[in-house]
Amino acid sequence: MSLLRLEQVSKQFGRTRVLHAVDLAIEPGECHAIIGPNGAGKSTLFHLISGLLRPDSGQIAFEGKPIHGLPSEQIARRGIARSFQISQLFTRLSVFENLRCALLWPMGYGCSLRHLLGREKALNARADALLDELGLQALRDVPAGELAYAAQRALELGLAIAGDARLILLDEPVAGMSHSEAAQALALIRRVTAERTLLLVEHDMSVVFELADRITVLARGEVIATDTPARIRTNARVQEVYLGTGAGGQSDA
Amino acid sequence: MADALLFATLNGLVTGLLLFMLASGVTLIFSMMGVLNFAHASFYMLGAYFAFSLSQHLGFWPALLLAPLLTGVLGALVERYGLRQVHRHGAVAELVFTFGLAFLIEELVQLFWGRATQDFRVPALLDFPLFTLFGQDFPAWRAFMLLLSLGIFAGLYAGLTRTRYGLILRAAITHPQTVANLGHNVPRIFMLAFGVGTALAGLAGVIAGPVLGTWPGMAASLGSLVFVIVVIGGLGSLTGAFVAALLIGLLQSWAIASSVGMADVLALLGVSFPPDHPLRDLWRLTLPQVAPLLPYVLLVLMLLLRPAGLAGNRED
Amino acid sequence: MGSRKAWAAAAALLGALPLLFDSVLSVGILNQMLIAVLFALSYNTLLGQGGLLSFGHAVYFGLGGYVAAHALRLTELGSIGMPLVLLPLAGAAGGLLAALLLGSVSTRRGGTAFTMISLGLGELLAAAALILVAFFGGEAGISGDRTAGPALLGVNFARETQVYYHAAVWVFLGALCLAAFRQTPAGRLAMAVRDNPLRAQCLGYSAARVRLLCFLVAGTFAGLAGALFAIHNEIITSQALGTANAGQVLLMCFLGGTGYFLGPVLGAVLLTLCSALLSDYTTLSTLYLGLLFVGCVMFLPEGLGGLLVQLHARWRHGRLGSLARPLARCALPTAALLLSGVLLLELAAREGEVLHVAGLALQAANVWSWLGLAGFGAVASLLLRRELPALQAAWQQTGAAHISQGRP
Amino acid sequence: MFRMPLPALRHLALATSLALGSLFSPLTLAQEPIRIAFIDPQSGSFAATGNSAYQVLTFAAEHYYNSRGGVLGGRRLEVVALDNKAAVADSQLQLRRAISEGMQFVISGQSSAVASALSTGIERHNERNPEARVLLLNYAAVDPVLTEDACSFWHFRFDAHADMKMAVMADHIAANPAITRVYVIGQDYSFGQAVGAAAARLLPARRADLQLVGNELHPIGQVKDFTPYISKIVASGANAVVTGNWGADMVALAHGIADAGLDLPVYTFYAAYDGITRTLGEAGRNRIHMVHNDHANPFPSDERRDFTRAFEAAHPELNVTQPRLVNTLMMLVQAMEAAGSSDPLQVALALEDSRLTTMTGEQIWMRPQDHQLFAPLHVSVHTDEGIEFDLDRSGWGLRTVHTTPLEATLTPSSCQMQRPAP
Repeated sequence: MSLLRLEQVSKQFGRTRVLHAVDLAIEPGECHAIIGPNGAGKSTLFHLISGLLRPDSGQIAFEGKPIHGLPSEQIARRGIARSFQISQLFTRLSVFENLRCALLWPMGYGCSLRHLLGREKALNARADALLDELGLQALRDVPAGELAYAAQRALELGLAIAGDARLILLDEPVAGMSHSEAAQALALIRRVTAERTLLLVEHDMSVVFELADRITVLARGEVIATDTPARIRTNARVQEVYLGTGAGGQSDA
Repeated sequence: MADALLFATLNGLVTGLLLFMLASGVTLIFSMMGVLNFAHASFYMLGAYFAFSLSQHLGFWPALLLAPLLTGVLGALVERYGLRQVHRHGAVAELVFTFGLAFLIEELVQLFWGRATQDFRVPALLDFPLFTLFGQDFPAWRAFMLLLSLGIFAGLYAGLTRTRYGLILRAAITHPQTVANLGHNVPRIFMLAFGVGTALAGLAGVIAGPVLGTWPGMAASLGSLVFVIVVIGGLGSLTGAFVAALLIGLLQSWAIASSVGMADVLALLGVSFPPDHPLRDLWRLTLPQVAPLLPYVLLVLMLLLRPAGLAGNRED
Repeated sequence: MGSRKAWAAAAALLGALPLLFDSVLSVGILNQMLIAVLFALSYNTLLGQGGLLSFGHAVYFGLGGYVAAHALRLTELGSIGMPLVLLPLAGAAGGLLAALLLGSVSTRRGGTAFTMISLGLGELLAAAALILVAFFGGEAGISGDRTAGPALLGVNFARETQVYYHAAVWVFLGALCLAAFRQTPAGRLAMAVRDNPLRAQCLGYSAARVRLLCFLVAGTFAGLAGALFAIHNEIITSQALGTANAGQVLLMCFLGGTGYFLGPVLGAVLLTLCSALLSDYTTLSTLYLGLLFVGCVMFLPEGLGGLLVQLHARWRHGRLGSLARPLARCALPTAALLLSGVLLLELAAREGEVLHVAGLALQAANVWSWLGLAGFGAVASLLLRRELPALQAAWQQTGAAHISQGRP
Repeated sequence: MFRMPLPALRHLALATSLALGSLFSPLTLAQEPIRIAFIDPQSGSFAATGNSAYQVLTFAAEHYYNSRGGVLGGRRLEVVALDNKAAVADSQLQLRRAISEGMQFVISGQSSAVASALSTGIERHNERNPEARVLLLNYAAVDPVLTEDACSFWHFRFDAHADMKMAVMADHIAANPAITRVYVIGQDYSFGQAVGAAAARLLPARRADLQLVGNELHPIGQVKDFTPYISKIVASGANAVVTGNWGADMVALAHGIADAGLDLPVYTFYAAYDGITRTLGEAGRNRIHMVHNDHANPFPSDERRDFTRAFEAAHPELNVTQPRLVNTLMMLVQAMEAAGSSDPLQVALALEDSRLTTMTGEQIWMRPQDHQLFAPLHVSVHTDEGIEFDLDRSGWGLRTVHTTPLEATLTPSSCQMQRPAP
């Protein structure tokens, strides 16, 4: 059974058709990348899966149960976490607080009024471990809004992987990073998502071809192909509608 | 009954259009700058007071022209030296700033003009009954208010759709970033919009001052109402504000003209209360009694049922 | 534990204050201060912690007060025998109930929508309070005798100081609870939702639920403060839930700084003192408060609390010294500018009176009085403009040093 | 306004010094002035009336007593204005200040909410602190309940309450056979509601063919445009309007009626002074009728004329708007002299059942049963003809057209007063 399955999902904004009859199946444990030119509908697809938007028609099922139409917090609780293309952080809270907030639900605290955060050793230890993992330990008490770009992206990624979500959606995790930063981030992604299923949107083709087990190509709101990286590289339709814009697909976006 | 309804409708229109003159300014400013100007009605008050003082020296008609100009200049200055400074601190600070400004303007007006209602009168030229119907005069001044507001609406509409500045304004409403990228001086456009918006409020004050009273409380009683209209109409929508302003003007007017009460409704349902029941105040309520509060009820209902407002597309 | 020491010091201060200021008036002012502090803290739970700007928070203060006043009255009439020390709980329950009823509709969305609903509900309730006489008691309000209930350990609350200590205990407990609330998962999530509701939702938290929870906490403690108000004054009228009261608490929080737990405390203390004492010197006290408010929003977005925190940080890093010189050079022109502004306003407020300042007789009818003051102010502002950049630069410099020390 | 001596010193003491707390303790020396706390709004929206009342009171104290050697064998009367911003909480605080500074008399009046708070506050204070009692002299708050169910031994009212005034108004209306249909409109709060209820009760009882054709309430200060209400008045076929409105609501209502060209008499309680008379101007001519206990045009007595002229010479921008303030002060001093002391209990006992001839030459009486003052009440009309004492320097003023003698204003009271043990 696929972990996530989209069937005939369509979405329009006014008269603009953004997604049309998209079918997609994500298998457990795989790293699945979605590529496509600007305006192909990649971000909209993520918003539909994570519940920030509702599909006009079609179905989305996670672990066999329909999730379309659920509010985003319900979807998150079922085990889908995501990152954003533009960092969405708790700007006035420290880096440590950001991560701790992300851990409250997965660790069963929810909106509790009975616990005092300072006394929850397990929670704090895990947040600190996460800090180490992200390489943000030195910036522990800096407000997230004051972080440099690369650190913000690292924290953004951290918020997505903090819980124990079974499916992680990453929206352009290395966009705007330098080569060395991107390499670090990549290693991190690989490390923390080793046991999990990953759905990725990325413009940087080197990243995509390095990480992805399978690739789906989206253009003008429609799925053109879903296949292994090797076969996508040679797919004639993909070449025609997509790779032409990316100059062989090897350059940075 | 028909006569009361006719007058209620006429009066509702006058009030509604007046409210729209204020609401249009708030909408314009909100669309451009994302600021809900709580102090907008205070500029309305300033318009009335400026016109009152000017008319004592220059006569009414020059004041009709000068007072809105003066108000607009003051508004532009407030934007330039006040709001722009606060903008950096975020939306809440901006809203709170205009809230404080409204308070401040009321205090200053009291300082300079005193606390009593001013003797601001309709100019002699228009101080006659236009027609008498069912024993009640319809003053010529009200007709003038009606015409002027319609004229302003038409002018605003034409200005926004036909002139170069209007086009830039409209573009800036929907795509402020793009307009800035095209090389337009967005801060100056903002200042201009704020000036025009407050000048409109000032004009509304000049024409309303003589009939609705020129007193330090005139802004407070109207300020929240204008806010309500802008929210009900849908934040940022001129058409929505127009419809909402007329709706509220007419609704209040009609509600006052009616004489329906809770007691009647309950009687229809066959329910009655003893006169010393704890809820006695509730079942004695009548529609005219609560008419001025209806906009707030409408606001709460609207935000619950259709949060974006009548014609709005912005969520926040 | 530094914070434990701070709480102990606060408790000691609360205990000592009425010994130092023991007249009926000073104890009365202290009492008002306590109530204002709790009210402002509850408001800042909403504004500073939850990011919810409300124009109708006085509703919960007022309703809590009314519940307490009714309990007081029923006790006086002998219908019930509620000890005074339990009344604040009744008020808190009233605030909670009202917040539950109204909050469930108003916290569905944050931002402007929330502010607008709070404004609408505030106006509605304030108007309804005058119309619905049975519960709100009309213009005369609801009054009761606080000494009527069963005495506690021989204390019958006839004396002001007894009422003060009673209020102090409750306010201390209330502040403790609100401080603790910031440390709970729910309280911390309120800050998260304030900063980024979208992200909070994608982490599995319902922003609306978190906001409601925050709102309920704020409403409960506003109700508690309202009950203390009713006990202190032995009467509550519809003014308590009016928009003026709601504006007052907003002013307190912004004055003190919404970003700090102690900010509203500072603002409440200052504002209570000002409004109690300022009106003795001038008829323009409300105008000055308005100017203070607008000035604070414009130039001190973090409030006085924020300023103090910044100063403290510079002091800790030994950088206050480099600020002293530019600060001193700005002080005189600033004082002169303020003085001329105040005198101009006072002059405008007094037709036909003579204002004696430093041997000069200023008069509203005299043009030279106006010109002289305006000129004085203009010179002061020119001087200030010359000196200000140095101060700003020094401030930035010392601040930057401080921040960079906080980072690796 | 530096109204009080040494405020700076006093408050520096409060704010900074710890030991100076004793400065607040009452001092009673033989030649110590008698300080009277005047707790009324001096700032904010209601300040105009409070300011002018304070000036009248101060002037009267100077004019009648201090310039003639003081009271009780040479003690000066000193009126201290304590700003309550028309708010209950601030009133309570100012009461505490008055108590702290040893003042024994409080004069207050604007807003029944404040009066009610002060009355209950003082009642409880006196009960708990018999050594430092305080007396409340209410010069203007007219909620009947203050001398009815909520009456207090320590509260004396020097104005006629709403029901008494409504009764006089009903007499006056009933005496005019041209009026058959009356429309009542008012602000939706205690006073407006009381006027409406009293009108509904009293008017039809006065004359069989007198009927109430409307009884409307509107939220206070919320109505932007009164025209819809005017339309209803027209539609009802009313030939007189009764309203308890005051302030901007009153002005707007009167202007609305004038603008609609209605030739109706309007019977009111608060349609003059502090700018309202000037603003009404022509719109109020022979239309606005007002019930009050003042009686100035034509001047009833030389004393009243002299006092008014002297006051207006000293305060060119003000009027003697509420001469009952002078009555209040005179009765207070008379009671002090009779008791031979400024002890509030003795003064209160002396005030009960006291009578006074006012500066207009009228007899007034303080009823002991409920501490309600009874005086002849007058109905005046807004006009510019035959006006010797105009208001707001406008040429317009109030001319007395009807007088109800003291005896006819007596109304029963439900007051069950708790009197202090002798």
